[in-house]
Amino acid sequence: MKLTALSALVLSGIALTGCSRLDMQDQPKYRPQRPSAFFADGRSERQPVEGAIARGALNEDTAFYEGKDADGNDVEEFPIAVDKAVIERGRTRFDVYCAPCHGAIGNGLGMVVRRGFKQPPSYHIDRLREAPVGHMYDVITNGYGAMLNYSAQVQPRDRWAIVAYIRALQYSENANINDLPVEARNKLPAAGQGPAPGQSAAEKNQPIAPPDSDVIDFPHQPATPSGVPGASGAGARPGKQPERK
Amino acid sequence: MSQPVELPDQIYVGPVIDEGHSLASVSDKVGGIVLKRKTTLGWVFGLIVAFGLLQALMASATWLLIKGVGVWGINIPVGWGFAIINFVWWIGIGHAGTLISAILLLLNQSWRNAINRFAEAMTLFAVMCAGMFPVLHTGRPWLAYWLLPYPNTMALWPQFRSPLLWDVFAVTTYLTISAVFWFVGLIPDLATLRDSTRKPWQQKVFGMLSMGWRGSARHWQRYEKASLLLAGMATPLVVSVHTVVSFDFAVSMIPGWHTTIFPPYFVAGAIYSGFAMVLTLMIPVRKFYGLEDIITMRHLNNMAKVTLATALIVGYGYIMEAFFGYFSADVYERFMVWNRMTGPYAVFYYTLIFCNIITPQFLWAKRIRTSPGILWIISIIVNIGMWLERFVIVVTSLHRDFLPSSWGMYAPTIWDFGVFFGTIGLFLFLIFLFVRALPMITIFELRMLLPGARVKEPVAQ
Amino acid sequence: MTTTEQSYTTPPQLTESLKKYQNTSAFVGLVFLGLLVAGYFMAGEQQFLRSYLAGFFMWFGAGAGCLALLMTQYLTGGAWGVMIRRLLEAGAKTLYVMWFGFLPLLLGAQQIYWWTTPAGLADKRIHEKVLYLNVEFLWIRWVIYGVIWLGLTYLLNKWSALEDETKSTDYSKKLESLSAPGVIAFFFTMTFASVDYLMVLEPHWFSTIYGFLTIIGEGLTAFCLINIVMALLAKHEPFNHLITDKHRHDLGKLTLAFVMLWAYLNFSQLLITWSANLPDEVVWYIKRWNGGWGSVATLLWVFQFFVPFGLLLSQTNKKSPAKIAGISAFILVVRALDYCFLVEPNFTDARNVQFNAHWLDIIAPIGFGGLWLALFFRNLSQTRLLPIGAPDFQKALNHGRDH
Amino acid sequence: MSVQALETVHTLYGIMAEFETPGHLVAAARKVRLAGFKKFDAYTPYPIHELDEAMDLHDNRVSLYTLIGGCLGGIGGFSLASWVQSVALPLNIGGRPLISVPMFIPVTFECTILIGGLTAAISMLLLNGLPLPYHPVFNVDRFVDASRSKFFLCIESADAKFDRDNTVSFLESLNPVEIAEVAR
Amino acid sequence: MAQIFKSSTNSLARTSIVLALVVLGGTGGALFELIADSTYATRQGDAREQPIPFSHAHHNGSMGIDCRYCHNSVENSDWSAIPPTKTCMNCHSQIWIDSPTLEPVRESYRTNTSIKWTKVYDLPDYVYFNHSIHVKKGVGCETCHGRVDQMALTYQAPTLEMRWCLDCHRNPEQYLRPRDQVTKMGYEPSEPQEVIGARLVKEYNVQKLETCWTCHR
Repeated sequence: MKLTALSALVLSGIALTGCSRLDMQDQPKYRPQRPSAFFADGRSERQPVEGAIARGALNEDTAFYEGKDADGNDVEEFPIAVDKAVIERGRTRFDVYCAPCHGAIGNGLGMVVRRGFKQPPSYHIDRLREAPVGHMYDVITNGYGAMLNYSAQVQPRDRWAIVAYIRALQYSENANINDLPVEARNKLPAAGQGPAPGQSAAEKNQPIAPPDSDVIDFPHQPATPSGVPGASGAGARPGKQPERK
Repeated sequence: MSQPVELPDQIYVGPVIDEGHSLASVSDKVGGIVLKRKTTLGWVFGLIVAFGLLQALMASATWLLIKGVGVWGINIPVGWGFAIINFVWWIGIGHAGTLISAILLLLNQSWRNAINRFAEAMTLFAVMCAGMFPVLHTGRPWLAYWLLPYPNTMALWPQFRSPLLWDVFAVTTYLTISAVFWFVGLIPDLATLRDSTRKPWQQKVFGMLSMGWRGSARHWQRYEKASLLLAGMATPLVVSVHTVVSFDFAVSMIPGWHTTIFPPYFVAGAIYSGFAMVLTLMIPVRKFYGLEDIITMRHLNNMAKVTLATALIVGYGYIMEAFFGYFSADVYERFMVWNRMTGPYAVFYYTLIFCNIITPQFLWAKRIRTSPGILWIISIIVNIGMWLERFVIVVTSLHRDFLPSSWGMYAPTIWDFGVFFGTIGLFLFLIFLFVRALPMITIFELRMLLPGARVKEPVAQ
Repeated sequence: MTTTEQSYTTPPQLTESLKKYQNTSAFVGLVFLGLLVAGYFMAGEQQFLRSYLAGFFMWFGAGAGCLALLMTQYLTGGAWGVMIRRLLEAGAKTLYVMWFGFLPLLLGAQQIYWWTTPAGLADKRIHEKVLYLNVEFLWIRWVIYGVIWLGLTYLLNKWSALEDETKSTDYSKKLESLSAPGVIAFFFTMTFASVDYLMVLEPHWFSTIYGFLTIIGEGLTAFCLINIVMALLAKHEPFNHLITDKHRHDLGKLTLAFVMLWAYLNFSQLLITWSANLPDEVVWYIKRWNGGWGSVATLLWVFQFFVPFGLLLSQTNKKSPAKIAGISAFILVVRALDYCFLVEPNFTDARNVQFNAHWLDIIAPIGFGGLWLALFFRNLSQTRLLPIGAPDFQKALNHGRDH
Repeated sequence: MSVQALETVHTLYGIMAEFETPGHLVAAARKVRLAGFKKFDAYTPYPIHELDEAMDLHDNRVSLYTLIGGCLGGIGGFSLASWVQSVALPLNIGGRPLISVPMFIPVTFECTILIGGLTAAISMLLLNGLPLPYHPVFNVDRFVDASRSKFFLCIESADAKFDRDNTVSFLESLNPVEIAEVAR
Repeated sequence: MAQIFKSSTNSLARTSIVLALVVLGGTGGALFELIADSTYATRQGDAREQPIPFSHAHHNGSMGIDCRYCHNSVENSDWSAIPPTKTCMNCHSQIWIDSPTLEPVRESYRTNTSIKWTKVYDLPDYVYFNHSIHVKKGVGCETCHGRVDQMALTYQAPTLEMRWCLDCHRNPEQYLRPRDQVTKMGYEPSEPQEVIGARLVKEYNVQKLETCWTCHR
């Protein structure tokens, strides 16, 4: 009883001191983004000295890090090996960082654009279909027009993955049924009744939609408020129509 | 359980209570110390000295709370310094009180009646002092309630396989049961005080504290039963408490700590130091308050005998430790014994042997057992010796770790001493208050020792 | 009540009964010891010695326990001690014979004490402690123990008899002053004896509480025997009205205390060893924790602690001669099992614990029990059963009679 | 009980007799019990065991409750330890079993003693009806000595056999020092 | 002697003892429930004052911007970064450029000084928490941070008591979701959670880490 009373007292003491922060909850040490009273700019992290290069971060491989060849021209070839995993990775990155403006299928009609941001060009115009991959990499890295750079948010390897995914998107918007492997093609309903050929490049790496469905599901699209991508709510807006054909 | 007054013979040194006392006279004499006796200058002086020492505790504990346990001398490898030494020392001192009240009550030893109240109070105060050390040693005493098992926001529970948790249970149980036992024993005496005083405020206070005790035979019957039960439970309790304290050391794997004889050896050591402390306090109190007729030579003699017996058990423990250190053929065990005897703290070891083993041998002589002055000095030496024993156990075992790279030395700081002497101040302060405010001898049990208390039914009229 | 000295002499009928007990015990003892010897040829020397050790040590311990209690009661005083003093003396006197019982163990040491074999002595850890563990010193210790135990027994008996004769308190004082160093000497010798004959069965194992534990066990055995004999005596004149409930109550309380001490010390040893879990030490428990011996350990806890503890808590049980004798006999049986438990598991393999009790383990304690009781009753029938010369004799008799 | 008697009950708690020695008190108490009184009590400055027999007191409830309390405490302690270590916070300590019986014994034991001891003290107080600062017996002036040196016996008016005059004369036959009425 | 107390003292004494017990016992429990475990102590549901009234409900809820767009280090680092002003400016360089509410953002961008956001989930410094491993093992953002998509002002959704952490660490299958659903708000499991949880525990090799040093290192 004595101890209950004592602990009660202690508890109330803690409560009464205004906060329940115990000892050592706040320690005199820095954690990321913790403000500093010591440095003039109030940050605990220091910027590296101008021109300093961290060990292992010389980034000499200009093709990989800048998307340029030795002459300063955009590279035509991917500096990384592109496989399904890379495209998958690219898609997740694309959906997070690009889709808000460029739209899930790259038509330039993302959510932010609908709120007034300057509409970027669709990826499915010839100029961009023919642009070298290095160009796209460069845009992500350094920005383009109204688009600010994404170099801080997206790491080089991810940028290439995004580029690879954009290439896949472009291909999907311009594909022919004959591009499908034979087995996949056989699974489709009779030609002309199912989804139009060349509907989606994403399908290449995804199971073909069930025959009785006319909705192409984008399971990895970033969540929209309704939770069902492209089917209702914001996705049902007229602006979304083109991607359905 | 009638109490025949044992006739003095050559086995005994004297009666348990001097002749010439009556029911009324013992009541008035003991009660009078509280109610009538003027507050003497000596008492005030003693209280002030004790209070001054208590301030050392206050200051040291405050500084400790501000700065953390780093102000003490503890460090790696001696992480258990004064805190545990003093804890064990104090709790050992407490043991004599329970032992005198409980075991001697069970064994019908009537000589206990004159000293049990005082010894129990000593127990309570010593346990309070003892409990302070582990709590302060945790570093954050205000979170000490975390030691208790209760559903908390951390979803954590104490570790029931840890001897430190056993300590929590043992010490809190010990404190609670000692306090209950002590208070239950006080009830009839408080009623006596209530009825003896003429001052209304004293009547009110003692009246409330005695809870309206009126000495009803029906009450006494249950009261006696409860006392006996409490004594029956307090006896194994007191053994268990110091056993658990010994487990703090023994269940570890440190040479010098991990040894199976620790439980009985610690218990004997506790009783040893406890009886020594009772002697240390009783001898002056007996003199100052003129209680030679109630706390007789027989008491001193008996307590000295118990002290001697426990000293021998403790000595047996020392010899067993040394022998088995050799017999183990274990390099660490052997080094521990060797280090104790020849290492940097060897002087403490020999001092403790002198204090704990050599000094009490004088108690074989009845002349020494019955001369209060010498007995008092011996009891103080024993107290010092038992403190040194804990010092040697704690420090010599820790300061030489398994790896020589982790060897170190231990030196207490002024704050260690501040807390230690401060608890002595607290202890004395409480003792001073106790002897002033409450009857320090169990009056109703004293009455039972008197010839007039015996039931001689009149021949049928 | 008569208080003449005459009334405290042993009446002839009682002497007859004691003789009868002595003969029965001797008969049982001889038969079973004969069986034990037969076991030597049937089960082999090692098994014989193992069972011999368990049975012998229990009954040797009964005598040693009587000696220890005899000295203790001189030191503490109290009615209980006066009433049973002669029984304790008779028990201690069995040591005159029992001491020789160590000879077979010493002669056959190489069979059961591995450390005495050349291989054992060459063992590194044993070699480390060769100052203590060497065969010559083992023999020397046996002689030292004998001198101390038998010397104490002899003097205590002699002076006690003289005290009776002379009624002089000189002897009371002498007895007291011999007992004090005697108890100390006994504690040490018995501790080392327990190391020499029991602990080293597991040559690398050690436990500092072991001597204490052995001594308390011996005290418990002694108390149980005393309780039984007191109950037997209470059937006869003049004891039927000399021994009161109060005396039995005191003895019962002390028995209870020893039961609790036994449990306390055993538990301490178990907990400390078990929690530290050091390979050297825990071997001893591994062999006694698993398999058949694990069940025996449980039985020991139940029957040597919980059951007697529960029974002895009751005042009625402590005061009734039949009940206290029954409980004591029960504890004695469990004590025999306990000694078997101390000896036998050492000879099993820690990795594959086998229950290796042998029929000889039942024979040996009965055989030695018969022998011990025969000696005991013989000693008893030759002496006056109450120490009339003790200064507090009358007080002890009146103990518990003053209401 | 007559109407008058009932009125007495309201104003008179009982008749109290004072005795000089414990022996007289015990003898008187025995006689009072043998006379058939049920509601009476003796008041003494220390426990007198002979009174238990004389007044036929054998209330063992304190022991019983203590036994129950102790058992509950022990079971509670062990269950708490087992539950905590096996269900609430199972931690593997050096491979020892979660329910390490030997290591739970200390806590089990302490809980047994704690609850048992508290039960003993509290049940004693409750069964004695304490605290009770006010009680009619204190109305008797000489009762101050009940806690010091004198022995009292009080027959209560609530007893079926109580009759003011008869009770007084009965008590007078027991050799008291003094007899007093106890106002309620 | 005269009575010291009035007869009413009896009931007074008794009730006061009972009352004291009730009060003492009750206070302990009450303090635990009302104080130690209260939202006042834990700050659960407490929306913190921010320099800019940033609405997750708007950005994440109605705009559908993925959590990782701003908190981009969450998958790779123990630290889920509070975004730099630059991230805001990715869009707000074009939209809401005149809004006075956003002036601090623009100012921060202009002057290259940090916006001083108030930390909502302020774990004690003796706790080590790693976002990336939780994300990798399929702990949804929503599981700890609640329906951020409905929070106009961000508040602390859970208690952040240690037992709240342990609830999941002891039985993670109650909360796990497929990795690709981690950032999804209002996630509904496609199968019963027991089934999906048990499967994911196996698939992602989720350990029940309960040791002290998992979080306190």
